[in-house]
Amino acid sequence: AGQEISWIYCGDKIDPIHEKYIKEWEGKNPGWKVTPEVVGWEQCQDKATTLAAAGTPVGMAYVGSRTLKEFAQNDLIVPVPMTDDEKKSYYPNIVDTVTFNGTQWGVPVAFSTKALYWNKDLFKQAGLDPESPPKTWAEEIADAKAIKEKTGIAGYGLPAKTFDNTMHQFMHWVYTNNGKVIDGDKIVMDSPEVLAALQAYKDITPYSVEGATAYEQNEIRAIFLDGKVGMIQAGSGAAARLKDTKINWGVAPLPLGPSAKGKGTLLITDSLAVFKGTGVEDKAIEFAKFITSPGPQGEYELQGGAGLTPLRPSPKVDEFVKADPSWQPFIDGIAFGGPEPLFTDYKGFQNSMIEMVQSVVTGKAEPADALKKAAGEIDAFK
Amino acid sequence: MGQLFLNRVQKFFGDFEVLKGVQLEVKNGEFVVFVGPSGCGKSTLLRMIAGLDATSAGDIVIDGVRVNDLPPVKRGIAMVFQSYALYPHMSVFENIAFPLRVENMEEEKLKAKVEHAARILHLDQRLQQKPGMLSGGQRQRVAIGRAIVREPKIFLFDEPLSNLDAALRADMRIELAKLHRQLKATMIYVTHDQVEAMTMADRIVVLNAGEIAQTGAPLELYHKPANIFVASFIGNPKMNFLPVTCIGASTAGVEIDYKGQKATIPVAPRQGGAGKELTLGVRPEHIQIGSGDITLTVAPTVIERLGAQTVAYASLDGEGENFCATLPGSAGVRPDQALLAGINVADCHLFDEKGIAFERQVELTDIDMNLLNPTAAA
Amino acid sequence: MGQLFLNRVQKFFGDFEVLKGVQLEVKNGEFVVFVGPSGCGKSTLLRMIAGLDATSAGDIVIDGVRVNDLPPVKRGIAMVFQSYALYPHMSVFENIAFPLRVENMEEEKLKAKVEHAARILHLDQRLQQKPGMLSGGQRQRVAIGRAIVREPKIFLFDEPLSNLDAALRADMRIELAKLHRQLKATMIYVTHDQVEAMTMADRIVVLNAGEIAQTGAPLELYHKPANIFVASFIGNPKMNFLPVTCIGASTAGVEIDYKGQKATIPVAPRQGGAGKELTLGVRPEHIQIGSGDITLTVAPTVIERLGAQTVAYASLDGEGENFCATLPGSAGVRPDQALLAGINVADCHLFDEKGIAFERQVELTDIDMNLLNPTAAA
Amino acid sequence: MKQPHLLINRYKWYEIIGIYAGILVFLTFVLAPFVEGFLVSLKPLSQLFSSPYRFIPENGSFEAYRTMWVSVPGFARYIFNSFFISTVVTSVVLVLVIPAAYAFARFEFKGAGVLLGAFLAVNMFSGAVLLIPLFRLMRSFGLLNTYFAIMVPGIAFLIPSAIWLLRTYMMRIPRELDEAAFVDGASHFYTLRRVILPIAMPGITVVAITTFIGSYAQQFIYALTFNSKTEFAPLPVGLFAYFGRQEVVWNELMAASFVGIAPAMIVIFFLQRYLVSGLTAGAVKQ
Amino acid sequence: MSVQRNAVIFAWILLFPAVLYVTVIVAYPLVDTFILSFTDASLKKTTNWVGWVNYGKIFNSTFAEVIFRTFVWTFFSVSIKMIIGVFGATMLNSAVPGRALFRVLTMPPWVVPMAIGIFMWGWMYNGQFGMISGMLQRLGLASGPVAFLAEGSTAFWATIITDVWIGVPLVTLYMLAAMQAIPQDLYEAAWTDGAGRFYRFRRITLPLIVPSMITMSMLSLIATFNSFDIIWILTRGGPSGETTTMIIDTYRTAIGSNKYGEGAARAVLICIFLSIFCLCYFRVTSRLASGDKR
Ligand SMILES: Nc1ncnc2c1ncn2[C@@H]1O[C@H](COP(=O)(O)OP(=O)(O)OP(=O)(O)O)[C@@H](O)[C@H]1O
Ligand SMILES: Nc1ncnc2c1ncn2[C@@H]1O[C@H](COP(=O)(O)OP(=O)(O)OP(=O)(O)O)[C@@H](O)[C@H]1O
Ligand SMILES: [Mg+2]
Ligand SMILES: [Mg+2]
Repeated sequence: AGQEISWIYCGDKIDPIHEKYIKEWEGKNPGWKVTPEVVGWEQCQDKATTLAAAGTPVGMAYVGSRTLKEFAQNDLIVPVPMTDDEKKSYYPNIVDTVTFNGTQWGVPVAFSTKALYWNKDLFKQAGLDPESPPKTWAEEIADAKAIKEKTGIAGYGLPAKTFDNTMHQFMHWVYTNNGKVIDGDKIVMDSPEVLAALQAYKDITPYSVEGATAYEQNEIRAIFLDGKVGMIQAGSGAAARLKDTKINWGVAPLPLGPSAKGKGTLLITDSLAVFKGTGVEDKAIEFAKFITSPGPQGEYELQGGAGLTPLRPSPKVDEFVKADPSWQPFIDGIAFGGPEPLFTDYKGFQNSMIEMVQSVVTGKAEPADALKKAAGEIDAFK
Repeated sequence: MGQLFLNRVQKFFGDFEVLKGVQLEVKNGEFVVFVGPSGCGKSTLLRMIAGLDATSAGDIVIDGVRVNDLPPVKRGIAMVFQSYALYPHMSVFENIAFPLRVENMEEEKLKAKVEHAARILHLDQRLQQKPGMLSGGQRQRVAIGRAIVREPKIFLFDEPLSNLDAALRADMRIELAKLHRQLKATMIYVTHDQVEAMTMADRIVVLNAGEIAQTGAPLELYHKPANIFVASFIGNPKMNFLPVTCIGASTAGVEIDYKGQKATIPVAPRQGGAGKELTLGVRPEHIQIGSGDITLTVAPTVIERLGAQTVAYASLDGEGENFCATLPGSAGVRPDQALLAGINVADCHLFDEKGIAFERQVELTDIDMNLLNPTAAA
Repeated sequence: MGQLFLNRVQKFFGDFEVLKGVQLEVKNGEFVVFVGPSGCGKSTLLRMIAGLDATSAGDIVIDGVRVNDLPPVKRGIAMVFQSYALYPHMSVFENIAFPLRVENMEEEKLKAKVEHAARILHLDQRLQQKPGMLSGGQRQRVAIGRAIVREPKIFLFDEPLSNLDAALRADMRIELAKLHRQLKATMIYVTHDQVEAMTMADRIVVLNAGEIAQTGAPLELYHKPANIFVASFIGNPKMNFLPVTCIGASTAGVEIDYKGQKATIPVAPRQGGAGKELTLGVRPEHIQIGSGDITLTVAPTVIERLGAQTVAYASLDGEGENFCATLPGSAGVRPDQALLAGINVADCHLFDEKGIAFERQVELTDIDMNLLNPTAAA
Repeated sequence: MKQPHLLINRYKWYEIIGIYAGILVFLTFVLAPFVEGFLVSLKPLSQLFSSPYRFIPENGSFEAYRTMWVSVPGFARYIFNSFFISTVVTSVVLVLVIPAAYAFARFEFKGAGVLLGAFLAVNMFSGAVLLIPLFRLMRSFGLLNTYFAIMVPGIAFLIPSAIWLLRTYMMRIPRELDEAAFVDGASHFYTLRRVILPIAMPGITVVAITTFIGSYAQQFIYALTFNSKTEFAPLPVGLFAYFGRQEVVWNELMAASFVGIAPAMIVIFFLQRYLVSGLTAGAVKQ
Repeated sequence: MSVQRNAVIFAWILLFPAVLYVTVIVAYPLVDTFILSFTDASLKKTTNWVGWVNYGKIFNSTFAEVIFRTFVWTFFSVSIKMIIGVFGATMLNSAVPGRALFRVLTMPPWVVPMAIGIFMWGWMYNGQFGMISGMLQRLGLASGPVAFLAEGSTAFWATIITDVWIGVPLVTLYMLAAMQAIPQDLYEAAWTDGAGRFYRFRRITLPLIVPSMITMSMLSLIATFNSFDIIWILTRGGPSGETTTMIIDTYRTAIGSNKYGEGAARAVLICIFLSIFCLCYFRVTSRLASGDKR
């Protein structure tokens, strides 16, 4: 009897590489069929959740790893434990993004990190050395100031719209200053490291794109592509786009804060979650592991342009980086990077963080107060 | 069958009592005309009979069945609305055909019927037009057409000819009379046209402020109005009224005094009336120039020459009331030229202080006016 | 000032020519009544004068200014619509006050005016009601009220009294006449009521199928209709027509032969008419029983007793035409009892084969009917 | 142009200018975002965002109008689905709503007000909250992943406002017309069909357009959640196919939007003729 | 009375299909939502009855602010929609050549899937690349980019304008239909009495479309109160929560955080608010509609 694994697949269409490997897997598992349903990015996760909540879960869904904790706690998904070998095959810290209660709840399928892009032309116009990007926050702020004052063009692109990404961007700063939001079950956000990050936000705002709260990262990136901002932090996708422009650009690891221990970044992964109660859980796990195994995954993530960072080190990756050194900073950050903090009510947590950032950026609150307030709020979302 | 009985029918709009207990029996096949001042409740009564307005109290009985709760169609009536109520989206043909379509009449028969009605109503040229393209009179005729193609037990007409010219109106009158004879249907007809009322009615019902003032055959109302209201309402121009004093009564009638002139009015006498203030009524058409049992010298202020008749208006000194006389078309009267108006007692009406008429000793041999002795009225 | 001149005014609705070149001059302060069969174009003409319908051809001139392209308000007219056109959302008061509100009249003066108009129209009790709660006649009075509170140069009334009872209608007639005198405004008035037309008009315009059939003072139309159409349209019941043969003409008039009876009709003679088929017209009210210059033996089939008058209808043998006589209310006629109807030649009208009248030798001393010698007409 | 019969409809030159100016202002507001959208559809993706703002795009082309069909091959199907779904939904809604609106407009009965309010209450809950219970309902009816999954809830949520709109419109039709029909022996139903329906045409047209658009373009969330099959997906869902992995293909998305709304615009164009004035001309003396 | 009873029965027959349909499809979800509002339903498989707790939770410090903002937002949006809609309908109601085309050209904002329309506004509001900011700079009215969504105050109005834009076609269309139903002879009568176009509009058109305006504004009020996509796509309720309305709040709770119980409580609350509001509105306006007191 044929069985079916339904898969909510985010995006506009199924990646040809996935299509190829689905066929391959189906070939190896006669009687089994994988039926991906393509759902737009905005809605795919909600749809998976709704279906699960309504009692007809899909076999497998592409979700942000941050939601795994919530799914797990509510008994919607099954654990997908990794063997030590498997764990080891990934870059450091990646497995953490899917780990909760000591086991893994999803299979990472996509990974992204950020680096600093800078516009060499603007640096030159501002009298800065176009070949030396800022290494620390202090330099970054100073460079931004110089650009703003000398050229009248914004020095830094700070996205602070009410969007997920606003928190992500801030988390990059937290992780480049060795900060932490939650440690185990304890909120540790109200720390000097995080405060410094927030203070830096406040300091760089005057030299940032006017109206930070109106932009999210893609919009900021568009401004950068248009040459109207000196520096942004963005994923690998920006590089591919920059190649189509006339802009002289460089990409470097994210600048570090005073308490940094090394290059850091926020590690965001998306995972394949396997839902409980479908009767095909085991097969789904099997398929999930297959489709994210080094072969298919490597082929998938290194197509370029998609803005993905490789999940696993491999000779192929090294080759790739050699061919295009702009990949290096994205991989460098992984070492001291941190995961998205896992909260039961992740959205609640995120809203508080955004609120905090916005209140500082718009000057409505002092960093210390904002931080204290947010730290208090997010306790409820653990 | 189309026998109708209204039993103490009342109608309130909010607190406003429009009909105050109307009691009326209409025989099958009778032609009853409702007349009354504007706003007295004629349309309302018609609408209640039709079943469009709910009855606040009382019963409406058709052919022995209390129909208060029946919808219009079950009452077997057809109605011409005062406001026409044409279907604006349908051609004249379809408007007239509507009731037949409802009955699912076969196309050919329907067409014949509609075309017949249209011919009667002089609408044959307009059958394909929409109501919006018609003149007022044409619309009204369409509304009539819609009622007459059906053959109901009871027709209700609400001022159906008011927008037609005299010639057409005379035509229509004849057509409706013909229809009445043919179908032997009961017809209830509201009109403001006295000629229509007098010529068409078997019986006229005079309504006044929601009450029946009098019911009777046309000539009965004309010759023997029951009260001042009916006396003044029936007849055009309206009856002249003179204040008189009662000085006595005898079998010959009631003796009165008008400004020193004494006369005996041949009405059924009542006892103990002496000294009372009464009202003498005389119709303009009964005024003759020169002599009479009672005479008045009046100087007409306005002379209306209608061709066939001349109407002279004067105001009686002292009283604001107009005094009016209908004279032959060729009458030699001139404005402000005083003349002697003579009144014969046989033509007079007499009303008591409450406006109730003394019964005239007019020799109406019978209530059936067809047998009326033509010499009875002056 | 309110002088109006219509110069070959035409109106087409699509291909249908409703008005076929109407030529008319109305003097300032004149009271002109339009009559004509239903659908002949009266309302259309009024709407064109008002400036509501476009003129297809010709000029409308008010006080010497061609107003074809001016909006109504610049023409200084007020109009009562045949369809009332009341504002359903406004109380009676506001409906009547509307034109004054437009003028921004101050509240107190406005109130006084509206209340005055309402009193005249017997609407004082209804001022706070909405049109939907009014009877047909009440609505019509509101429409009149709206026109009369303004004081325009020209009033246009489209059958303003058609839904009123005789008494109220007489009242209103007097009020409108009063208004006419007071304001000295020009009034153009459409009616189907012959009495209204005859009494109110300085001049009557008879329209027939979009053309003016005749214009003239009321009595002129009555006594000297220009053609068969006017002769039959004016006067109620309508004129009787008899087919006669011309046998000659002299200064005394035209000699005719009706079924062997020869008579000389006192009309302006025309040459060479001998042997032609003419039409003799005589009004029902000019028929007398017993004798006459020409006599007919007829047996009335229908007798209508209107009280003041009796109308007898007979059909002349051979001809389908009805023959009608208006007799006194007390006339001793009975259905199917043959009688001798006499016609005096002095009362007769004569029409040629095209329907054009021979001018009657009636001594209308002047076109001004006020000076009319009362003995002129039979 | 032929001069209108009615002089009241003739305008002075300054009135004409005023009216056209008014229309211009109004349409500017209404269409401005589409200008922006249209410009986007003409630009190559790489230079979608460039400042300073230029009204006329540099080397714009209609390329996106071609590639949109290629990058989302099912797009024609989505349009068809939307069209089909909307047509069915509109028909059903009209069939249900016309009698109901008539009942509310013409009959006085106990509970009319409450019922009318209850219909409104349906619209007071946002779709998002009702999603899960509705989903369960659809599942128990076995309607998931069919055209019905999209139509059935769509109809339910379009009914209330349709009833309200039509009821208000019908209340303006002179009551005498119904009465005349009843007197002529027509049943209520016959009256509704032959008298009220034609006269209420402008109101019905508005409701039809509203419903059609509502289900053609606006009802997205049910279509998304209750249906997983691409072959049944309507236009709004289909348009999301242009949202790529990282980047939205804006130019094609816009081109597709323009192409997608064209059929609905054509429908409106034909329906708007029924918004004719003077439908009650000559009906009653006012 | 039985004429009445017959009519009532018939009325119910007419209503039955619609009522049945809506009941079958919507009643269950509505009741379910209502029940849910007293539970702690979430992604968890088990739900517990918690009584009024969910309602208690709503009334926190920001709640009053959100409610107030929602009402203000709705008020402005509906009023502007009505004003522009009536204005547009008036223009499109004039007998000028090309009006059929103009009527159709009014419709696109409504025909285009809502999200797309909102994206287009998003671009217009964009400070760097947007049309409005660009035009302002061109015309020298602004010295630099104006990011409309950056400030609470401008974002508030920006979302309102977008909502207005999406709602205007329907209002216009409906008002147009209402205007077309006014008998021509009323205008003619007013015209002969000297009333100019504007006066006729004010004294005849306007009062006669009031019933339609009441209906439309109420439907619009409900839709606007629940208007979600616009704010969500443009600002997500930000910045700093300054465009957060009740429905955004509800969505965040119910869908964002998967707290179905709490979300349901908020939804029920919205319904209660709206019901009360509609009732009052209807009371007030129907009195207003029945009198033309100038
Ligand atoms: N919009 C129109 N389209 C076509 N024909 C029309 C239109 N309006 C009026 N007519 C026709 O023009 C003729 C004259 O109409 P009008 O209303 O002027 O008549 P009328 O003399 O006022 O009649 P009535 O006494 O019945 O009111 C009628 O035959 C009518 O059918
Ligand atoms: N819906 C209503 N609400 C309140 N009063 C009303 C309503 N309908 C009619 N009336 C009043 O009832 C009275 C009788 O109206 P009805 O229409 O029966 O009069 P009518 O005798 O037909 O008068 P007309 O001869 O003027 O047509 C009028 O005074 C009218 O104002
Ligand atoms: Mg009446
Ligand atoms: Mg007319």
